[in-house]
Amino acid sequence: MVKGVVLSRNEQEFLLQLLAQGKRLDGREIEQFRDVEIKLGEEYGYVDVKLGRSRVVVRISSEIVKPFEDRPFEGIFNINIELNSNLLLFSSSDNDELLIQRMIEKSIKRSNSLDLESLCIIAGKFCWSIKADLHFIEFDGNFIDISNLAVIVGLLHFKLNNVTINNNQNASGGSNNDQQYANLIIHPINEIDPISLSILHIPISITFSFYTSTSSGGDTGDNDKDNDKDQSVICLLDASLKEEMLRQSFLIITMNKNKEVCQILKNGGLPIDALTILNCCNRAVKIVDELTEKIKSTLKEDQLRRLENVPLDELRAENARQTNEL
Amino acid sequence: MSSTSKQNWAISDCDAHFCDVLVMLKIFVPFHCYGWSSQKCWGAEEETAGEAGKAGEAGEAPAEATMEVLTVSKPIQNREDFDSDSDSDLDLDFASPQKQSLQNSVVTPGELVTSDPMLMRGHGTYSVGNKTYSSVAGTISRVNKLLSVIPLKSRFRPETGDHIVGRITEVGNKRWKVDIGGEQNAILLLGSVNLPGGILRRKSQNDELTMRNFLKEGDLLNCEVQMLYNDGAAGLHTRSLKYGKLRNGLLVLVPSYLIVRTKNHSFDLPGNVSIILGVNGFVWLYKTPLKTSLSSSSTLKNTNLNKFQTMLNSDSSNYTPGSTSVSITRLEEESTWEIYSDKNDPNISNNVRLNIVRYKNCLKCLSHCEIGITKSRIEHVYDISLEYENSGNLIEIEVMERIGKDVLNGEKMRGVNTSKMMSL
Amino acid sequence: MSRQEIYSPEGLRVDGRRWNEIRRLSCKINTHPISCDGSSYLQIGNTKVMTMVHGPIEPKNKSSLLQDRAYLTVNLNIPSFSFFNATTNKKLSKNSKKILELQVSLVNIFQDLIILKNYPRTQIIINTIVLNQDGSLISSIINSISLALIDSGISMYDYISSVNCGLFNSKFPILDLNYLEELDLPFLTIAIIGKSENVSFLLLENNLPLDALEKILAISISGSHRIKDLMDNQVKKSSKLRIKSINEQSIN
Amino acid sequence: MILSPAERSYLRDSLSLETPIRPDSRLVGQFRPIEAVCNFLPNFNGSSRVRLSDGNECITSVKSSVVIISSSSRDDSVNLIDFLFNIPGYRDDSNLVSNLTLTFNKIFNNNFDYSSLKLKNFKNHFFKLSIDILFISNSSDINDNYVPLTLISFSSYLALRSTRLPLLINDLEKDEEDLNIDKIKTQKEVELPMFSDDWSDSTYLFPTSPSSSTANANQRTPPLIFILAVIDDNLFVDPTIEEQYVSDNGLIVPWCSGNIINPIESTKLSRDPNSDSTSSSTVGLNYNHLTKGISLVKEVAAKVASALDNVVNTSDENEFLNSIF
Repeated sequence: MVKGVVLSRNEQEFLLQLLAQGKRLDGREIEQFRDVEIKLGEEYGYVDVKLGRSRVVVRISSEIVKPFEDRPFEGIFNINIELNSNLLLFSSSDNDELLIQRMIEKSIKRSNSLDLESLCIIAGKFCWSIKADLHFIEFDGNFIDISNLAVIVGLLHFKLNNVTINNNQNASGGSNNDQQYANLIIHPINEIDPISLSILHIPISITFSFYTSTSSGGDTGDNDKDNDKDQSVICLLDASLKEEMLRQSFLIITMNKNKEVCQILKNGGLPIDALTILNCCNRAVKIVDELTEKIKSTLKEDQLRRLENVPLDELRAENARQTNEL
Repeated sequence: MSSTSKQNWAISDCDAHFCDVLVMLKIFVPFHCYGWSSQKCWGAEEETAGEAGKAGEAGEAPAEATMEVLTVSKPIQNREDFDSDSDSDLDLDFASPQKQSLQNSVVTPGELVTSDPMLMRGHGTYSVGNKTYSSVAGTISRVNKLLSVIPLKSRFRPETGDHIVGRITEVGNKRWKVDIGGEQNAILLLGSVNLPGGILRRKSQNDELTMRNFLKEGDLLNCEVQMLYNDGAAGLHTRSLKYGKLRNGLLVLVPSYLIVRTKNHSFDLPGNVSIILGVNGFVWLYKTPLKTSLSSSSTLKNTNLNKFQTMLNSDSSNYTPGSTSVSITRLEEESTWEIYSDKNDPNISNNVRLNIVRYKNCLKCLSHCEIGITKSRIEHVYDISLEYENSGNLIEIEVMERIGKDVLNGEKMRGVNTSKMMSL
Repeated sequence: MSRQEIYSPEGLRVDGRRWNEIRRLSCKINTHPISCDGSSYLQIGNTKVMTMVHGPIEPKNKSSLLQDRAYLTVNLNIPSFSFFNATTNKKLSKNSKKILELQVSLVNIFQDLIILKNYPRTQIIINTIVLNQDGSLISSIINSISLALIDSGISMYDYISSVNCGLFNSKFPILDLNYLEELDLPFLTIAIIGKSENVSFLLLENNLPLDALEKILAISISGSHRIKDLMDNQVKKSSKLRIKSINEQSIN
Repeated sequence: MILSPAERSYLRDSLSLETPIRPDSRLVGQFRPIEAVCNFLPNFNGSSRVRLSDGNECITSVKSSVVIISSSSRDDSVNLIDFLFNIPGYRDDSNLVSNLTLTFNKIFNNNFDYSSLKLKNFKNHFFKLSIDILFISNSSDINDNYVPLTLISFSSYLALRSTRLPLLINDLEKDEEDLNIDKIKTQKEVELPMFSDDWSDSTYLFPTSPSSSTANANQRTPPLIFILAVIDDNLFVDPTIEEQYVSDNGLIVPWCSGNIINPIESTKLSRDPNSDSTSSSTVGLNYNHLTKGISLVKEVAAKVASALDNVVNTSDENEFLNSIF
């Protein structure tokens, strides 16, 4: 998994022994999620998420393009991942990037969280193409969860320019008009309020890491047979970088508040009892609830903050009225 | 213009795929499953799975279009067939524990071999606690307390003393890497070969620099496994006059498990052809060399010597190996150069060449029929093959299978004791 | 296809199966004895997959040489003619993300199944070719590789068997989906080690209610066990035939 | 694959004898036996799987679709047969794949009777055949320059031979004159070809005459491509990989319906970087080689074709229900 950082054998064994005793290096409980800190930027769609020391910045952008020929009624959603060059050390080249990308694609695109059809402007001709750029600023484990979280918050936060379709060919109303968009008027944010994306549900990914507590540690080999007997599987939430390096397999569950599982991936590695997997799913429910609440409150705060700056009184359409009438 | 004039559209009706859903096979495996926590148990019905349409196939002979230019046959579902019906008696045999001798029972990966902690666990097994499981599909073999499972098929695993044929793949630092058809390339140290200028002289730095003059990439050689390294790689040596570079013939590859490990692996066959049956399945067929009267010494008959000298002049004119060793005479030096020559004997007669290819086809025939290869069998097949004037006929599958049967039947008739024919 | 047709009120599926029936599974090992060290062909319904295993062999390049174990490579080949609706010009690129992801998963699955430390400094190459697709693609690939590895005589801890299972109307689990069912139903693919309940691989890509997960897992584990039995039978049978023919040679 | 110098010279010597001795002692015009089935892919109009005894294998599928080609442009610009090669281990833009695609497209499109692909009663509607070829090499080491042309050619021949096209069920007496309307779009709406759902009504693209046990010279066949290895004065059909390595040159001779067809090409078969190659690379083809090669192909081609036809004729209708192995 990780190239640049190498753990010494002693360090590895120490960590595993700690885990076997139910303790972790940073003092967390086995099933404790690190604190999530979500910062929303001034611009719509700019999100900065911190999870412990891991930090990801997501920026959502949009443009108008021609939809794919085989899907004329749908918009486009793309994810672009930038691994900061000094963080490349922490990822084993393409595989991680690929994993994150596919993960986000599955949990947001395939689960219909982002309603692509709502991005369609004129069927077969114009649609919005939404692009999410991910930047990893600092990395201390749990790539997947944090990036997934950041993207979905970004999408919730992001707003699209209002577009009107002008059937009159001569129109030259909007400021962004050029030849290609001849009959579309894209309204700048300050003219007409932008519209939020239609997000149907909020998928949250939770990654579980698995370890076996056989004394020797390192060797993954000989323990397939007797999971149920001699050895117990330790199941860890929100692994840090060092813990991630040592894990023997992992399970990524994406769920939303409605107790709908959007995606599960267990990608080989140490085999895990099916019951354990079910337990993990049930445990994830609680965390998903918490995180969803957190996201919602953060967004609400942001909205309120933005409203503060708007001179609401002046925007009122109705005439001022004296309140205490005679 | 062409862009508008050429249009594709998919007309589903014209496609041929309408048949796929409807003809889906309707033989299914009935089973039932009772909830999560209760013990899973399957319906008692025996499954009918795996019926290839065999009733037709097995009975009728494959449609053959025999002609001398090209034979086309249908793939025959032979031996390892898909299905169960005809073999059900066989299954019963193996299912009854009384008949289940250790030698004949087949274990598959994950199957419990023994829970006796006293037995030592060899290849093809792994253990969890006291229990030993098989890690391959194969037969159990027990030698004293060593229990191992021998896979039915695997790549060549070298053992010390194996006489093998290999091909140089890499010239490295004081060593050659040799492809022997095994899991890893074998290693031939510069110190384990005879160099020109006396068998036991020290290897000079000059030798190191000119290793390619002795053996280079692609060269075939005939050698013996001297030792096995920890990681399973083989160390080779050619420190005998019977080993060395191969000439005057061609290589045949057969599966290594068909070669029976015997005392001797190089033979002279009828028809002035010799064979080296490498244990690794690399077989070298070549013209039987002229016998010299002093077979073991490095001196050669004068008549031969002249020939070699002329042969070697082109190769080694600008190189004097072991130039420091004064005591060795010129004669001995030159004679051992012969080991590393690339030149074939110029006088290989057509007859010998024809015999060599005939033997090659005989070997291919044995390997096709998966019959263990021994000297006597090769000769036997050769005899049978003589009824085909053109040995090119031997490449036909039908012919090969017929000959294979003949060989086995012939042995039965003659009662040849070939008890350990197979290495399996 | 309307949703109703997938599972009729009488409990029959498009192709006449009941909910818990897998399609006809036929498999064969040692299909390419000359070309490679281990090979298999597996067919479940109309999904046909063949696998060839090369190795363990000397690594082709130095970067795939590991000192303590074998280097595992999986190449997945899904030619255009294998697609269910083989439209003529559609070709799944060899480097499409889906295939790359699957290849990574397959390597991960088999890395822990094969006893790689028995083969230091070598490489094992698995080539899988999908000849026809009709659902259960990933599970067929896993099953086929499992068989080919056994055929090649490479040590592994146990069988791995895989099956997929879908959910109809958020209530009824349906085992071993074909292509049409896969289009319409949420389903998961699972791979089980041997006869245990240990899950090596689990993949779910559609929305599925959490409550249903337990049921589906239970059924798919049972299904995997069934498939393991079928494969094991086949391996045993062909091994016995082989031994029989060897014995015939040496008895006399 | 590398040969040692001794092996190489032994092989060359054997092959350049007056009566050459091939390494498997085949005759000059003898092919290695193959195993073949056709029509085993249910979703396709035609398919074949051919396996050589050395383990190489080739699977070919033919899929038809309908295209409209205006009569004026079809002669030069449009290929009605499209080859797509899939060779595991090779990229699609690699030399081998693009060379093969080029060769096959050229030979097939130049020599194919397009009238057989035309939809009856439609002026501008044609079947377009997409031919997918999957070649499975027997070696994990795919850097060989071995050109398995013979095998691929057999496979594509068989696939085309077994190709069936659905029966057209439009009754089209009515509007022959409308076909000349320039606007193709409207035309498309006017008359859409309709096909019978019943696969048993389909017809073979290359109908076989019932008395085809011996090669009927006038019978229409798909092209076959032969590759000949040239060693000294000798030419060999179906060269093995070793023979290709020691060859001076190679000759590609296509054949169709009883005749040698264009283009006959020379090709280099031995690309062994380790050969010192002062001798072998400078040898060209001479007139004798050409005449010898052509007469050799003439001699064997009809027999090969009828051997392959036999597979089609004896193929089981329900073959695909069985396993392909």
